[in-house]
Amino acid sequence: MKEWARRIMDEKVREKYVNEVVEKFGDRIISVERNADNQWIIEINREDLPEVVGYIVNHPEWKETQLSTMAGADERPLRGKFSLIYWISINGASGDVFLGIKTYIPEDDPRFPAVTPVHPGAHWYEREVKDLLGLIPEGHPDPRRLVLPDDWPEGVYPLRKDFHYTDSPKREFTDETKYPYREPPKGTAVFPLGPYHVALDEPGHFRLFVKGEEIVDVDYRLFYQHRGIEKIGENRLTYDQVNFIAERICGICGTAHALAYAQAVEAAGKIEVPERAEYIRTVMAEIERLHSHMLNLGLACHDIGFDKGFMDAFRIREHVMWLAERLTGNRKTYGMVIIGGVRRDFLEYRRTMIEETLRKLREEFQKWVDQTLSTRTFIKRCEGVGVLSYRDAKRWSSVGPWARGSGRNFDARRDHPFAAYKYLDFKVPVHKEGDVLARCLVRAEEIMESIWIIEQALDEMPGGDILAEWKEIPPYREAVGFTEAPRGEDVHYVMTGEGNRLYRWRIRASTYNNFPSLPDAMRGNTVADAVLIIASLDPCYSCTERVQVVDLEEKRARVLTEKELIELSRKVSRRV
Amino acid sequence: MAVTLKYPFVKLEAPPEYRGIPHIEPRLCIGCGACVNACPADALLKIDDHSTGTRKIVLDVGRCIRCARCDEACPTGAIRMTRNFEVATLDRSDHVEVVELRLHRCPNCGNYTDYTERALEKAFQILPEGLFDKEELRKKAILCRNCRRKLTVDDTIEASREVVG
Amino acid sequence: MMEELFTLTVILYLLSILVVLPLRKNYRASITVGHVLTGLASISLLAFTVGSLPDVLKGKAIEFTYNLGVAEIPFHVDGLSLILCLVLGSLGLATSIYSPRYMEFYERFGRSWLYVVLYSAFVLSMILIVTTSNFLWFVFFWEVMTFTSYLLMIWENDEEYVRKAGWKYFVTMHVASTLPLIISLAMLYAKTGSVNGLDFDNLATLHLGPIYYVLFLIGFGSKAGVVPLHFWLPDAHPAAPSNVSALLSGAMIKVAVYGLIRTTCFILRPTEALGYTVAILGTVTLTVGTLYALKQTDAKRLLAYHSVGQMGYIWLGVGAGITLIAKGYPAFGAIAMAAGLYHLVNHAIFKGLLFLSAGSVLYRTHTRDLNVLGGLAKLMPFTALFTFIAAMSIAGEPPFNGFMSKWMIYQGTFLSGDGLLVFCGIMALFISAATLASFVKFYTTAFGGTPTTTTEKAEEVPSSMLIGKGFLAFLCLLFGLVPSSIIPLLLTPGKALTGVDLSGWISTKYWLVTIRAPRMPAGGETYFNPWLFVGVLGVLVVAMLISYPNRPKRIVKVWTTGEPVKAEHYKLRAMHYYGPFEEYIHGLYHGGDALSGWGTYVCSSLAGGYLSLGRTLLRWAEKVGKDVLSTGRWYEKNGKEIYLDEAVASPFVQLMKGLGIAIEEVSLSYDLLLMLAAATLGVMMLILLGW
Amino acid sequence: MEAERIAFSFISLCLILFLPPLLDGIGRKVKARIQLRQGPSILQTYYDLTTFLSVEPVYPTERLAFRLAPYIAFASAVSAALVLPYGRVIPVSFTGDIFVFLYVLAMVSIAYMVGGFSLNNTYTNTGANREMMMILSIEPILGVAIGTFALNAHTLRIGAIPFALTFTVSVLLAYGLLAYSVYVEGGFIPFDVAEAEQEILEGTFSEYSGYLLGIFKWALMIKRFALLWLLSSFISIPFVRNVANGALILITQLIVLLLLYAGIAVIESMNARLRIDHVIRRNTGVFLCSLAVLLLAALGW
Repeated sequence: MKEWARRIMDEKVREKYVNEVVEKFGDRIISVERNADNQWIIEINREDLPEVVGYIVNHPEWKETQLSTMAGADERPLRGKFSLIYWISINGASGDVFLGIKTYIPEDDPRFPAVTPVHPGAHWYEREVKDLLGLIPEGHPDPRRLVLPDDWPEGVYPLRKDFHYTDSPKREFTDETKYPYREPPKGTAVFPLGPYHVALDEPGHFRLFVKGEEIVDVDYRLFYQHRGIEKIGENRLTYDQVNFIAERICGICGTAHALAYAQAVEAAGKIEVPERAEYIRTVMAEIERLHSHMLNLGLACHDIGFDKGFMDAFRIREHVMWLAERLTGNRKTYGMVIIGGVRRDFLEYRRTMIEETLRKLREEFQKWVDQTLSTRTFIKRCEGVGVLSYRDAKRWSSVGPWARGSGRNFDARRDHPFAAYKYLDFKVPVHKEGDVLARCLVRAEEIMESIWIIEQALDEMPGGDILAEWKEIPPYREAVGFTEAPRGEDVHYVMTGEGNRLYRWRIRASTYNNFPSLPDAMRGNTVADAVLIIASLDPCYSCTERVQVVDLEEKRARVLTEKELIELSRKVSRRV
Repeated sequence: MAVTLKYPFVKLEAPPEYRGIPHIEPRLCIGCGACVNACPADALLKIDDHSTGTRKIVLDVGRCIRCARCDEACPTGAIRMTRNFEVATLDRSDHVEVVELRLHRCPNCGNYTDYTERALEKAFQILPEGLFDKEELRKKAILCRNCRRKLTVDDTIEASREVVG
Repeated sequence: MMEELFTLTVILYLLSILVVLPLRKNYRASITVGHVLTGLASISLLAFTVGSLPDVLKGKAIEFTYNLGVAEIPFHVDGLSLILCLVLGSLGLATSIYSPRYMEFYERFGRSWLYVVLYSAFVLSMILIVTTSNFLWFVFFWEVMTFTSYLLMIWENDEEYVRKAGWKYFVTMHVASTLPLIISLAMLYAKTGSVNGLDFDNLATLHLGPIYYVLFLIGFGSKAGVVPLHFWLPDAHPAAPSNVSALLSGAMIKVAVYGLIRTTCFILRPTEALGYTVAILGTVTLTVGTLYALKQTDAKRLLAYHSVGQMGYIWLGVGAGITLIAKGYPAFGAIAMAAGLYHLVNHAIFKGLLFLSAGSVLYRTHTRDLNVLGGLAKLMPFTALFTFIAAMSIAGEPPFNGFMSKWMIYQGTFLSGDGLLVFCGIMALFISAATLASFVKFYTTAFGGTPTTTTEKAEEVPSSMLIGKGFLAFLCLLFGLVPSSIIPLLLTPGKALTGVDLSGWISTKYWLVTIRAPRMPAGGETYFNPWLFVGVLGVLVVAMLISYPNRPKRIVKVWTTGEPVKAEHYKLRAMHYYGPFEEYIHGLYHGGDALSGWGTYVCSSLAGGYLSLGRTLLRWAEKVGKDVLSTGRWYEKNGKEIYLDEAVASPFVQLMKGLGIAIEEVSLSYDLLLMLAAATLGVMMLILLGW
Repeated sequence: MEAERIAFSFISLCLILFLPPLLDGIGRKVKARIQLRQGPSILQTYYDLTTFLSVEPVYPTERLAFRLAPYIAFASAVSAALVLPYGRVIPVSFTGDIFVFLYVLAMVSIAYMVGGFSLNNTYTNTGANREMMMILSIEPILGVAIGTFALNAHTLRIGAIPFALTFTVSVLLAYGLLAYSVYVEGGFIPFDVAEAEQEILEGTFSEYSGYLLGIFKWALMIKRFALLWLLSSFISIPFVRNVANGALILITQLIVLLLLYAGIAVIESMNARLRIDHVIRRNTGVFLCSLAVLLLAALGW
């Protein structure tokens, strides 16, 4: 293990953090339990939530600390209570710790004090809990519906255990059920962006309130494509099967999600993964980063009409796709990662293949960067556009290149070394400007780093087994798994259950933490830049919008509002 | 020079590692249903009909996610990932493959068992030599569970008689 | 023969004044009767214009004198005067048809008869200004025009901003316009020593110093709203009732141009310096005025700023003409000057039309704010059509009249072979794009899109108002499509000045206009044929329409990219049009603001002094008599002692009497101002006659 | 003579109507090649156009301004192109004056704007708004170019200027200005802000469909053609001004035109779209510099 990794993963360092929290809130802490190597769960009363979470997240010394994920669970079958757990990660090369602040909420009084006022980063989490579990965050600034479709009836909470995953409540789409968008500020016009818009690769609605071309304020509506993955994962898939749906949460960061899930289960089930498997996982993750970043850079060019850059980026990206295909048998959904290891080994000839491709990649990409950065019009469009201040990035707990472009210096690969990263050396590029150009540069530099990481991994890759046998996973153990997806940290929270099934599975894609900060980045820019800014966030809608049981067919039915089609699609969804 | 191709007019070869759509080789399939259990997407179904004594293994490529779990699970290598990726069609039924096998019938009571004849044969094939008395085993194994139990009980009674008598 | 027609006009106007006095109690009746008479007067004026065309085109002028017994008013009607008569006739006719229904909008103010009196006096004074050939009378009528226009302007005197605007106008006019004229008048009077000596042809024989150029430039420039003396105009013109605004913007400021040409070219000699000054002033004016107009969201204020801008075009044309004449290209100079006058006529027509349209909108929706207007094209189709014609004309799109004049101005500047003038031309070209921008905004915000909550109840205006506008719209097309109908008349002043024969330089068949410039290579003549153009365009449009018939079977909602958006939120507000551009040139606006800020500062400080003067005058006036009525009498009584020229005084006193009655009627809110006005008049006459 | 006139007029009409899609196709092909793509067939634009023209439009409003805009745009584009010299012939000479040409051409933009503003739709409005600002910012530069020509050739007649020009520094610079303003007016990348697809869904076009859209796009192509034909005539005629044979002149004009399109395609693919405020800033800068050109011309250099 490398020196830097040893320093971060040092027991004493970790203890320090936990102890400080315990000392600060002494008797108000009900229990402290270490549920995994780097994860502690601290149980408190719901009244103390804002204070405790706020204290840790806004701690003056722990600079890059942030709210990683938050999961609500319906634990009534177990304890007759709902539970909430806020997972906070300590970042910034200071120590590898995840703190889970857990609290229970009685069934008869499903309310809790909102954390959002002290830390906006909790904004979406708490709205989502309200939608899916009916737990009311009190004092939340924006209690509008977030996840459920507009015509979903009140009082039906899909993630409660008494809601079967095939249920589909009666819904009709009327004017009353329209989404309560904010009224435009005085003297502004509305510039709706999406859900059907050429420059948005996936549906999402951004309501720009504009003065002429200038964006004054932004309102948004997402979650057009909920696929009920969590519900399905909890109800009808086995641990192993979940891996494959996890991989399909997102079209781009498949490995990241599969890996996060696998690591979560491994942490919960205390499964040791063979070292070679860890290396292979690392290589896969980096390959994914390569093609994802190139895709994003290409799209950025496309959105400002610079098609040469767009086409070249995709041409170069094709090498990576081809590589992925040769290594795993598929361009995107690799089917590589599985609980306990990986499914395919790297044989020698593939190894040389990788090395050749990387060589080509490096020089061609370097050419691309030079060409693009020497295009004055490109720079003109990107420089000083869509600035996200460090403060905002921190406020909203933003992650990934989006946050690193604004000077936030953290990266799950370095701060919570998973897979084989602890054995490797790499830099984490950070830019302070916070504009689109900064993000592009971060991505470009990360591509170079990834190439370097893969090369190291190939050199140092040990021999041996690639899959660990595992028999039984003890029920009702909680853990989070985390990876640095191309777009930032992916966190999967699992609570194991009986009968080879999960009890609760909470997916947090990186975009989920980035989206809420988008309005801050957009304000004051012009309509022309809106699309570019969205692209520079590199949004992954489908990752973000996985929750709740609504089939795509059904969504379409809602839009068309045709009864029979709804009926038909209900049948379809039953068949699933 | 252009790197793109005039695709539909030029043939594209997928690499050897490619996971295309799966295909069941009916001659090899023994209808054990291991693939059906492994499939995360319910692309494979096992449909038994005890009245006619048939078992259908149904593969719907339309639901397949190309994870190749079936490939790993199959004991006889009957189901394999091909390198074919062009699945576009006007008729969904083109996506469905059905393998129909006969269920084993108990020579004694005449009921159908819940495993196929081929599965039985396979079981005999992979049996290591010289462990058991083949004939004896075969006599027993071809019976259905109930008959086998009955036979065992009868034999015991027979034996005890001999002991008593 | 022609004199009679002219006299008839005058009489009809005076008649309208007298007729309404007995009808003073009945609002509608009085206005209708009054305007019937003014309408007839305008018709007879037009008849006079048309009738005297043949002689004038031959270069002859119509001369006649009114002997009022107490005094003689000499008249001299040449081409220049006739152009203005045409303008006044047609505009007067349009407004006379338009006003009766429109004035219902102001019924709450009453005083209908006073309105008619002022209206007639106003128009009549302008007619007399452009026809009289005596400088004394010229100045006298000038002051009457200023005065009556002021009273009309502050018609809505219960509005604070109206009173302010009126005050600004009044003070500025007297300080910057009347004063220079009075001074020059005084100096000329001192030179000649007799009223008859002030006849134009007599003055033309004198050798007058450059000081007169300056005085006239200031005097007429401020009236014409030329930068930097324009600051009063955008406040003043919108304040008046729309039909009056039409006259103010359409006619009154043109009279200033008339004055400029008449004095500087006919009395004085056209010089290069003068020409450049006028041209550059024009360029500055058209730039500043129009770029300011670009920012406006108040319909009438926008139009007023454009009046400033378009005056710039006229001055540019005239200035180029003067320059070229002075530089020794008489023929081409005449053409350039004709271009300026052409734009004068056109601007009078389409700006009048635009103000009448703005009035119609105001009449139906009770607002002038373009931000809240919308979708009127559906509800007021004819108004929309006429407005569109006017907008395209002022934006200078072929085949409307505005294009023809602008085109000729471009010829006059670009082909002048003079770098400076070419630069002016370039600015003119640029600004005509700005004009287009501003009127695309004006039209689309008011008439485009779907009706808003403000406009949904609006309906088409009464037919009489439509006829008034239709007449002007027709003229827009006529002068655009048949340039030959007006160009010969426009060329006469230039001819009269230079006395060259223009054949071969400019030729106008019925519709074809061909222009030749000095040093032009063979086969380089520029020409334009509106009819052929319209023909080609029409044929193509019709052909396409036939091959692709265009009739909506079903109307779908506009595309909101999938999520519902309310219609009123889904439109660009008028204030946000061209945001980036205005943002970019805001430095220029900054300068302009500073300029007009300075202007208003000077104006207000003057106003302060003026006010105190007024107070003293008022006290003094009260001492001698309760109101202006007695002030008038006072003049009569003491006339002899101060050698007051009866001839001058009597019409003046008539007016005073009228005002006396007026003051009784007019609410107290501004009778101080009235008093001041009257008093100033008095003082001026005293100064002038004490000489 | 008359026969030649008619022949040339006919040819030029065909060129005006049917050449632009081909030129567009060539542009697309060149771009594709630069991006190492196969790219569409050179005739692709024809296919697109025919598809558009064969489809019944969907109307978002029955407003006349909206419905007639495409026809006006088309008609004015064609009639503007008709006053340009083809060989030694001007097909329909309702004017010889370059200003009239520009104003008639501007009517295409006006149709575009009126069409866009006649709706309650911020996309079309923004498109129209940008189009207007483009015109505002480019007009002065065009003015300087023309002014320089006028000072040099003492005429404004399109047919006569190239023949009468004496080549001085200022004239050569004026050529640059003309080319620049033609490029901007044509709305090529990076100046395609008014029809920016990814930003505002092609502005005004976002509400047009079927053959209305087809006619509009066609009109726009013809507008570009007219602009570039003006440029190519200005470039080519001075070289062949002494050639009597009209056909030869026409061919030179065509060749220059093709070269221009190819060159433009190259510039286009090397640039990202500018923002409207960038465009205004850049154009103003160019204008201020161009005043120097005017000065030179005034001094007779």
